[in-house]
Amino acid sequence: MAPTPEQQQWMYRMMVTSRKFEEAIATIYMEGKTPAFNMADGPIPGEMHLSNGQEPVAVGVCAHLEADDVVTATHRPHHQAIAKGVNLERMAAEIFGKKTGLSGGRGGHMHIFDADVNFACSGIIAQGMGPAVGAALSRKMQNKPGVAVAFVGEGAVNQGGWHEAMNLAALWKVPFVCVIEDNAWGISVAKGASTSVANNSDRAAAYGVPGKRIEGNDPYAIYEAAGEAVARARAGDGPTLLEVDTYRLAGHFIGDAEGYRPEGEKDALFEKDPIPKMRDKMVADGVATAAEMDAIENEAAATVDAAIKYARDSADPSPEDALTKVFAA
Amino acid sequence: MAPTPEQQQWMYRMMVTSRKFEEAIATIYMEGKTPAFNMADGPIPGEMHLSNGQEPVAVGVCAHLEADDVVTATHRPHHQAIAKGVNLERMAAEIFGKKTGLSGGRGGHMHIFDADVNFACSGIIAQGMGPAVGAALSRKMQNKPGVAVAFVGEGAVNQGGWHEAMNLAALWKVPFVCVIEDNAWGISVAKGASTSVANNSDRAAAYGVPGKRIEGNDPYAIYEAAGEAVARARAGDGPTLLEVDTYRLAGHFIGDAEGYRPEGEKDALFEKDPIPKMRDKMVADGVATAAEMDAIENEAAATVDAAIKYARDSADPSPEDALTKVFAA
Amino acid sequence: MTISNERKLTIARAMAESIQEEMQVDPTVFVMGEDIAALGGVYGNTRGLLDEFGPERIRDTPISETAFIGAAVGAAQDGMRPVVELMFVDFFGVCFDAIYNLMAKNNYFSGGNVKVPMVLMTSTGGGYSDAGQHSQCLYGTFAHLPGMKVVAPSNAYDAKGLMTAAMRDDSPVVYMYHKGLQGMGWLGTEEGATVHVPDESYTVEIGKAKVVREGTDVTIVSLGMGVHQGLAAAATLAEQGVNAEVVDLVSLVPLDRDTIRQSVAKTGRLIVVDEDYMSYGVSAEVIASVTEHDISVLKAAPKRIAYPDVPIPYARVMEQYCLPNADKIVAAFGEMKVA
Amino acid sequence: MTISNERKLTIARAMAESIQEEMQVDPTVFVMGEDIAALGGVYGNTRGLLDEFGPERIRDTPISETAFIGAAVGAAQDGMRPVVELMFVDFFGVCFDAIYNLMAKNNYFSGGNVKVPMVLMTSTGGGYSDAGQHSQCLYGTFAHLPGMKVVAPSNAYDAKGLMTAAMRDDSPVVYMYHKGLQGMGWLGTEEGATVHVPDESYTVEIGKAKVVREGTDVTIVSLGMGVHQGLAAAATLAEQGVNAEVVDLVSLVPLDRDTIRQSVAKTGRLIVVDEDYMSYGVSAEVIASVTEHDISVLKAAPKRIAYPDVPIPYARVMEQYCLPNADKIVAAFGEMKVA
Ligand SMILES: Cc1ncc(C[n+]2csc(CCOP(=O)(O)OP(=O)(O)O)c2C)c(N)n1
Ligand SMILES: Cc1ncc(C[n+]2csc(CCOP(=O)(O)OP(=O)(O)O)c2C)c(N)n1
Ligand SMILES: [Mg+2]
Ligand SMILES: [Mg+2]
Repeated sequence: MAPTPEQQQWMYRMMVTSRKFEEAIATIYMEGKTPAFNMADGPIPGEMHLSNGQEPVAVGVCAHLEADDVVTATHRPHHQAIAKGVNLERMAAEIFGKKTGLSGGRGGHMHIFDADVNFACSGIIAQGMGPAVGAALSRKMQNKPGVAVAFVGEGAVNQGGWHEAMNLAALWKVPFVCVIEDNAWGISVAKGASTSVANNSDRAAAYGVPGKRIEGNDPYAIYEAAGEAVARARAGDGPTLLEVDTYRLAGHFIGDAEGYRPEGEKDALFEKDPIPKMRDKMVADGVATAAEMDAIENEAAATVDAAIKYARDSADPSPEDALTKVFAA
Repeated sequence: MAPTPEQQQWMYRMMVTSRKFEEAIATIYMEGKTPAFNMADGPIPGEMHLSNGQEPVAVGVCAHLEADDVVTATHRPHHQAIAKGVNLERMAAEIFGKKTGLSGGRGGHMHIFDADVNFACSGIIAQGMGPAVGAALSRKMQNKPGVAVAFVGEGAVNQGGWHEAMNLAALWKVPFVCVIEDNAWGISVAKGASTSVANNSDRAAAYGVPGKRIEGNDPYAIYEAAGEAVARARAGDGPTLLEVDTYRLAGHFIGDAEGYRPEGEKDALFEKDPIPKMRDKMVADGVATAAEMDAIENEAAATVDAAIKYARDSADPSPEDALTKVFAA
Repeated sequence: MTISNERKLTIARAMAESIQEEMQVDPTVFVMGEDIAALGGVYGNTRGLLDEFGPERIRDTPISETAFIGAAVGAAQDGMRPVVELMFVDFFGVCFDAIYNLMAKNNYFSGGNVKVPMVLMTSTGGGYSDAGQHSQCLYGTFAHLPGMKVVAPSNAYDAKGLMTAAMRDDSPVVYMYHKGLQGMGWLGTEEGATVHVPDESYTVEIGKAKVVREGTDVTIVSLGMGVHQGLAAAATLAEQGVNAEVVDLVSLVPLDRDTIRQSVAKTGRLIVVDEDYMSYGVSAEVIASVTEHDISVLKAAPKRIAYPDVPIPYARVMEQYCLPNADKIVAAFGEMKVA
Repeated sequence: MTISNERKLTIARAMAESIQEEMQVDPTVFVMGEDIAALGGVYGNTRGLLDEFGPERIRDTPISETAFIGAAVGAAQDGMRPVVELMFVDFFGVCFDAIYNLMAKNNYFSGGNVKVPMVLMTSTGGGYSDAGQHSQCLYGTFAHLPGMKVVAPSNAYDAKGLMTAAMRDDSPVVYMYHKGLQGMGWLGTEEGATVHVPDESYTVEIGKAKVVREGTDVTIVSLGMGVHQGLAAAATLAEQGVNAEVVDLVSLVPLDRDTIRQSVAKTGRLIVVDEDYMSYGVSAEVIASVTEHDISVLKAAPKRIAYPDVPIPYARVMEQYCLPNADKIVAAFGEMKVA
């Protein structure tokens, strides 16, 4: 099952939006942090985990999802959020810690919540799993449509909560898909130094569910595998485990010196950058002309600019707002 | 690899000792609890989890272990403790909450610790796993002999800590064996209602280690499989996962009405009681005469009687002892 | 006033009845946990529900607390109102992230756009030799961390009303019930916990303490089991001509500091009784809440009777030595010097 | 007395040096945790150790805190002395059982026959907009539960000596270091934390508070980052003619109540500063420890400045509003009425 031309254009648009958004964030993140880099300074303080390089996973999966479907994301959530349709202006404002942010500045970059598109995050490794399985259970119990997808990193698969949630999802046959973004690193620890099997998709056998590994950080292959998994979930046939071979082009967070990477690894990754690859393929396949692709890129850039401007122009929260929204109103 | 006659006699002796010990405990447990059953009353208060029926697992595994090897046990530890060589008098005294108990009455039946034979317990499901893997790591790092065995129930396999520890053990290739006692129930929840695969041994694939299921609660088959696993560990070839089909003849704890059991299940279990079966086989195989088997039984009974007498005759701790041994002396 | 034909229930029955009534009217309520279906809960609080509501809504789980509490969070965020059981509070260590980092914080992290209406019920307390991993209270541990309401009933009336209030609350509520008050046949029970419970559904306000005995000479503040010990001590003190006021906190979060302060302003003396560990817990918070507010009302230094800072021992003599009891409260009053 | 050619170290360097020196003399010491090898620890406290000791003894782990902390318990019981890192204290919820039910209790459960000599080091604190799952202190959470010693250095001298003492202790020690004191290049740091550290190995006693500034008018009690805020406040108060005494708790378990009580007996006034959540935490325990002992010494109701009971917000203006600081301490003193 291949994506239609419209879907390919959407996928490309989302990948470019995500990339440009993160490029903007990365630039602004350094404002106020020079000459002395202090994470606490500047318009965007705190840790910043970029997903550039991993965009194919988000778009390949989310191409199959509606607003009504549920996604739980990780500490590295921008690409997933954008592909899921999270409000970009309000997400940007949240990252800037503004009053107009999705959470009024309470959550920040690791806690992006957009109830309109059923998107949530957690900064604790693997802790999107349980909530996604629970949302899937909720749909099943209420006989409502919708699937839930939990994105996790390959490092998260060694966390106990991951295992528990996989078993629960399989046992209860809920409409759930677990998507592992295998970017080969958990901060500085290589997959081989953390994981006792080569492919986490093999771990699907421990739950009696289908498991598949997708190589090559390829949006088309991801699209296809995710399509099957989502369809299976929608049909009531239970969960699927997908592991996607991908990579992060940046450090674990901005400021990471990446001394743990083998020599040359990063250059090789940039050679394989999935965005120009997809552009070239779409043009070659006649899915869009170069001019159309340029237009998509320009529109994405404009969208990002508008979101950043919205965020910049928005007001700070009042300090005392910190004390509100602890409990439900 | 079959057990030698001496090993068979030892195995039978340990099974009988464990059974008779628990029969004594079960009887004494009810003292002071009639007519109104109150768990807090009598010479043995608190929860009491019996292992009768599961003795083959303990002896089949521990037949391969020395005092120097490490065992972590569960909330249902008596058979494992006895087979591992825990001091029976001091264990009985601990269960009676006496000053002479292994821990001076601080631990009780769910916290049996005997440093002389490297035996430890935890009442938290699956929490023997990490410490056993750590002990195995310690031996590997220090280049000292010894394997570590963690016993868990089949219900424990769905706990996150189990998964994490299996991965760790496999990754670091430590001398470790995980033995799952599959007694089909986790309190009132049947295995099929908790576990998304039929055989937990299949979960070994998730860690790239050998996994084997042993059917029939058969001490000989357990002996053989455990022998291979322990030898593998001693040879430095890493961990093994074993799941043993067994059953508990009693309730989850004394006082459990067992309303969840299907009609007739228990009677069928008693028909299959492994102790008379082993006796018959040993006699039939000419490993021991009926008289020799009687002698083993009588000796086991005497050992148990002595242990219970020791416990009964021992003094209570001083109340203020509660405040000591919080930190190392 | 005791009317002899009034229906008395145990806390276990009162909890089950509350859940039953709410499930009858609210299809989004369901129960999840270990051994809560066929077994009816180890402490009886879901007994009978499986028959009426079936295994989908009365849902036994694997021993996977992180996953099923996390799943409750996800279900709550998706429109359900799960009641989820952590069998013993002592097990919180295997799943506390799902509790304190997700359940408790997602309302805040989302700026209030995502609500997490769920109840986490869990058994507390010792006194029956279940040793150090099955006898703790951990009230202070839960109450210390923001974003979850925390309640602990001392009797069946409050138990039913608090459970109903908790299920209707749009915020997550931790509901801590003491094993020694449940009225289980196989476990000793404090008789005072089994009281009249109305048939119909009602709520008890979360965040409001109750003066369960009025007095003028000393304020005894406690919760759960300690309330009964406080009342017993008050009865003994009354024989000595001392008129003790007993405050049942009912709720730890929100903590009703006003009621405590008013009582101490009246009596001038404060004794806090807590079965949780002494240091960094409930007893200190109650004392600090009074003393930071006004020390001029105090006629004596406040006292606390709490579990010493040791793991809970198994042997009866040691455990009983450590537990709070009425005698210790009476003795503490005796030691209170006039300032 | 500052000698200009004395060597000053950051806390990060001091911790690493302590571990290095101990590993050189004790082959049973090893380090385990996430990103502690090639990366040298996110907060620098194991930097350089991999090169000297190799990947067996400086051991990166999977993201499996329950397993590797549990493994540390097993290794400690087997004769090793593991130093294990929980990268952020906020992650305790995924692994607290291994910490508080195994590490902390096995000495007791075994009647002292099994020792668990290990150090759990973990980073605490916020102030740099890392939001609600990466900025907590949770001092009270750890200190509330029995069986583990809990220390928190405020400067590099204590950091080295406490780490050495912790590694040599036969009991488990939780070592809580504040990110804002570590001296990391990429994170702001409190200058006062970087002090002279002797080359040679030495210990700082666990369980002993330090009077870091003597005074007569008010006692400011704190730990970690708050000590520096207390000192800054004391400097401001001195300009106003107020002479504040500052007590650095250094250790939460054991808690040195004598030093606190003696100080308050002298000054008559108490302000507790704590970056952990306000309720049911350190601030209440310090106040209760004083007031239950003797209220007659108090000239005013004690005050606490602690993190309000809300999850930690991301936005700078909100987070800074919530954090303790010197101005709040000075203001609190101003509000202290004479009793
Ligand atoms: C329970 C827990 N442990 C540790 C961390 C710290 N941490 C944040 S990201 C990360 C690495 C995650 O690796 P992976 O799952 O592969 O995701 P990636 O960062 O590669 O996207 C770690 C260890 C955490 N947030 N939560
Ligand atoms: C983390 C945790 N959750 C729940 C419990 C309560 N509990 C005690 S035994 C038990 C069932 C264990 O089943 P299994 O692992 O199969 O062991 P068995 O009792 O059958 O020997 C449960 C749920 C516990 N002790 N620890
Ligand atoms: Mg990764
Ligand atoms: Mg079982």
